[in-house]
Amino acid sequence: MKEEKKGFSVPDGLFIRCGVCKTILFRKEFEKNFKVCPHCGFHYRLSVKERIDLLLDNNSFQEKFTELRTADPLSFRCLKNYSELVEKSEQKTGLREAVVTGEGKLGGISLALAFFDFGFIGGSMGSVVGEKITRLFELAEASKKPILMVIASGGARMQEGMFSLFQMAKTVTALKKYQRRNLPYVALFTNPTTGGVTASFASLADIILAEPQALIGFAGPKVIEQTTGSRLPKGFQTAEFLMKHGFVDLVVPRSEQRDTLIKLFDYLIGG
Amino acid sequence: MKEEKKGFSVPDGLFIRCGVCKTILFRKEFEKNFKVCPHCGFHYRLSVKERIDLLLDNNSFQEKFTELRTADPLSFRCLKNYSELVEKSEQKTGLREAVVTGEGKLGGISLALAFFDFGFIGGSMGSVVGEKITRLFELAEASKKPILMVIASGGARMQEGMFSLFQMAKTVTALKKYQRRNLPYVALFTNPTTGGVTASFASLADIILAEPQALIGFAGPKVIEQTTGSRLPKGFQTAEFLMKHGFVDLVVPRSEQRDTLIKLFDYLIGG
Amino acid sequence: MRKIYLSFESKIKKIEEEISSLAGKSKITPEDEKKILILKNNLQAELKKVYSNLSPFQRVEIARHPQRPKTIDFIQAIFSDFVELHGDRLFGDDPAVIGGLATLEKLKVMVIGHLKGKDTRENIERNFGMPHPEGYRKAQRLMKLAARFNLPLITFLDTPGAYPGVGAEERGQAWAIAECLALMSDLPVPTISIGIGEGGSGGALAFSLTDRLYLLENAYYSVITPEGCAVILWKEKSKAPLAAEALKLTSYDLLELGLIDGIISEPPGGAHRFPEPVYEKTKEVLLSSLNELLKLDRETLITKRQEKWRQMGVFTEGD
Amino acid sequence: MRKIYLSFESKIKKIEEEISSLAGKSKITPEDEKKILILKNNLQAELKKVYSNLSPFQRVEIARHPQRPKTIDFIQAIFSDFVELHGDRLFGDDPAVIGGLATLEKLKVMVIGHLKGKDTRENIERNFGMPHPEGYRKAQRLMKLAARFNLPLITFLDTPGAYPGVGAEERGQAWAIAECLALMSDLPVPTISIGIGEGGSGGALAFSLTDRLYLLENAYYSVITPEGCAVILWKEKSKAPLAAEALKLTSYDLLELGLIDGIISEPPGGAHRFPEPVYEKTKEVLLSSLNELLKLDRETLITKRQEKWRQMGVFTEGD
Ligand SMILES: [Zn+2]
Ligand SMILES: [Zn+2]
Repeated sequence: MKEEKKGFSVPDGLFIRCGVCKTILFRKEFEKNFKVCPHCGFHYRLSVKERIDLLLDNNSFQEKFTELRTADPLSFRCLKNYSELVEKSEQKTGLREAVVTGEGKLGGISLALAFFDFGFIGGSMGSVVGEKITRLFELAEASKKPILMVIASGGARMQEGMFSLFQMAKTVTALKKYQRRNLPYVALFTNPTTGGVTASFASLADIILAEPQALIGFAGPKVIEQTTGSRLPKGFQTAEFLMKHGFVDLVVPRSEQRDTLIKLFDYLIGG
Repeated sequence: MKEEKKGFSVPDGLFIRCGVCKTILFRKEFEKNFKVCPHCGFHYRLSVKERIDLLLDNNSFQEKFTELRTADPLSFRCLKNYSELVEKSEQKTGLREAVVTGEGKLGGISLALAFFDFGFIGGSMGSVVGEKITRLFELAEASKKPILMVIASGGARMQEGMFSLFQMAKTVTALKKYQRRNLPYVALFTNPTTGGVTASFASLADIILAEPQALIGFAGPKVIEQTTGSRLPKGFQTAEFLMKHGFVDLVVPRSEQRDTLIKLFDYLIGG
Repeated sequence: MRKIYLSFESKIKKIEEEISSLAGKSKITPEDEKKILILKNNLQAELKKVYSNLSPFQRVEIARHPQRPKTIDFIQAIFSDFVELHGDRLFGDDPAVIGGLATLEKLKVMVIGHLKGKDTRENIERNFGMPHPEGYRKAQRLMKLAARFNLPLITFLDTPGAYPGVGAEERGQAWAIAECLALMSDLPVPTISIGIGEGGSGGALAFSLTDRLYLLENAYYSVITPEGCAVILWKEKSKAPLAAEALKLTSYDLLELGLIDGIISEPPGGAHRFPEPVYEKTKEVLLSSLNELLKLDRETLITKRQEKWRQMGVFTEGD
Repeated sequence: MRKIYLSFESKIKKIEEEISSLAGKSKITPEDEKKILILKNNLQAELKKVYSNLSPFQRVEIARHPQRPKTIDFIQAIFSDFVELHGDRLFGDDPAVIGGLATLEKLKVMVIGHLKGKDTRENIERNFGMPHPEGYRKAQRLMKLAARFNLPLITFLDTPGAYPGVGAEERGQAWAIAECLALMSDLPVPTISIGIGEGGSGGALAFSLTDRLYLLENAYYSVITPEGCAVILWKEKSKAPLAAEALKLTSYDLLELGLIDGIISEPPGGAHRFPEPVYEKTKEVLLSSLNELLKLDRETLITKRQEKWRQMGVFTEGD
């Protein structure tokens, strides 16, 4: 998102300027507000750590499957080698892969959890992401835990070729086994949620919430514009658009996400 | 259909004139051709007897549930009383209700069968039609027979009020029990198939065939024109239109219906 | 909001206007107070008189009253913690159908209903409560969620009918309704419908293949609109009152015919004038029905529902 | 139909044209016959030479060859009594996906595949084999029928990808694909996919979560088109051959990586030049696979499929 980049164009000062509405904001206030512009409501990107702070009960999160490491099964070569890219992403995000999985509590309810970080190679799904999501479904199935996933992904990870594409099949297979137990799975789509992750386990959640204005879709808007040769309608592929078209249950601003999720899980496990 | 009425405007001569393409036809040839205009392909209405002759193995049909008789549960009064209307329809069609149900064979395959006659109060579904369809589902479920229904109906029968509407719920309930056994049910939609019959057991068939140009829909075209205040697109609600929109598997002319049905049932019971 | 009066409420209108003109005076004399008291008594008597002698078509008019409480009002009055869920995951989110998770006392349930608007603007947005196929498919999705998560299903009926339009036909209105029926016929949770206003044919039926079906006293439920029936049978829309009579579409007729399970009574003056007691009674009915239904095991529940609908219809047997 | 030659087939083109010019003469001398024989030998040698040294991108070009046999050709050549079934019962009948009942020797099966056109007109009608959501939903309906009536499922993959368009997004392309995957993961019948041409990412994957996945020798299967990959990584579409190399998208690469179950070989010259032997081999593969799979009971079948897909992926474990 162009706007977002602009929003972070004064990265170290006391103030920042919202890239969307151009309002000058106190950095502290902005961060206390979970990076939502208090003026225009634009939801800026959060790190996994910020997500956990926003949503979960204090200190309840325990990461799992940290032992999984990315390999380079195709020995993928382009301008930059895949292994270098992974290394750089690790340094940038402080994470080891594009998804952090684990267990934690939300309003006292024990959940299996996945948080994507778009900063790690576009939140893309390669073998490790697929394996982590699969293990999470298996863990949740075995321990009868509801699942919450916070999605942010550009799709399958090119650099692992067909291994990445097949993670879609693998994760859905695990999901289907999980869902047979009638255990609830809620997904929160954040900006952006597109490609192979959307076209597999993410969109099969029982309830789909989305952040305001988040980009959601299968194909990215650029690809669509190039293919169809026409400009996209206004608001196309936003969370609000997706809700209107029947694919999102609710668009929930950050300030209400925790409460809404607690309510939802309460319904889905208490029936 | 206006055209059809025109087609029968020379009812007793050696020749008739096709109301659609205006061609003069030998009556005998027209009837040998199962009332399909050899020139324009328009499918004129068939009686139940003609349908049976067209589709089933010779002399294989045995009617069932003939003991059911229409009551007049609302003592429905308008210009013409309901019971008089039923009597007149009986005389006109030689049938006792708008649907004839029974058992028979098609290419040697034993089937449970229902044939609607639009000439009997517009093929409408009142208590007797609902009961017959329900019993047919039950008979087919008990004897593990596939089902074929040839539909022609304007919908629920007004003169039995909510009893008629609730036949939709009743027949679907029976159908659902039948379908749980994974027994096949094929429907052939003929002109017209609309209203409550379409919105219940008819459209839940595993495979839906339709006759060329047959009118198929929920609401009738007049109602839609009146409600929306705009003219309907060309070809709207024809079998071909429905197929294009995903609701009909195949449009099959009369000359191919028997063969297609034999093939279909062969697949659905032989797998 | 200005009160809207029906054709047969002219005397009621007069009394109510007299009361408000007196009560609205800057200085109310004891004389005025006395008058108001008398007028209020008159009003009560008149409401009782009119509302205990309603013709079927008058009930239809009440069922259609623009100020009659809507599904959303029932949801807000009866339930807590409503979480609306949107969309059919196929094509759209039909504003003519509302659905979501709700709590009835301590019971967690799924609620689905037709939703009319409260004014013209809202009605246009909500298509006057006439669903498109995506409304029925949203309902199906919520029904499946209810089944998966063991939530009883409560539906509110209030629609002139499924929308008869080009898009609705193109997207399979008949199929959408039929699939609702198929799903409800063996949904493994208790299911209850409440007809609160208009019960327009297949469009209402799609939500009412349930264990229990109740109608508010002045709700109607009919295979066809009285107007549509009048045009077909008498060739005149103005014969709608005759048609309403013939169709036996009032709650009393339907109860007598064994087609519904009970009537939720309205105070004289109707639910649009006095909604609170109606909400209360509806809530009682829901709670007591759910109480009964929750005692049944899943299989018995479904079998009983299927038997209930199996026996619908009147005919004679034997030559 | 005039033969279309690929960029690396110029020498082949020359020989073939010489042959046909000689063979087309009104009077063919013994001298001509001798020449033709020699040319035919040269052609064989040249085909073998070119087709045994194909680069990954050249295989992509073959997979996209306009005259390569399409799903419909495989259906007509391999099966009998095909009955096409149309529609998703929701929105439309996508011409980019074909499906129906078919007979393989004596086995009754359900067949589904992407369908490209044979010429520009057909390709426009069939959207170049790029499905909209309704194509995937039609497939889902047919898969459910296959499950209900115990018909093994055979899918043919041949798509540049799911269509990236406004309508496709509005109607939930991602959801349609995901639901195909969910359905196939535990479909209670044997399932086999054959990649016959292009295997374009998620659009192809939607039909290939099966018990057995084979690729024709010159089919490809890739997470992204080489062109798309080139633009992202090298900022130049012309680097597609490099991307094709890096992506490991050929049948040989995929077999070596353990991602597919086998290769159906094509004669030198490719399936577009010699389709018959390819049909034959495909039929053999289908029959022998089905034979194996039909021996398994339903539960084992599903478990094995789930295990197969469970182990996809390469990573290291432990710090
Ligand atoms: Zn702002
Ligand atoms: Zn003609």
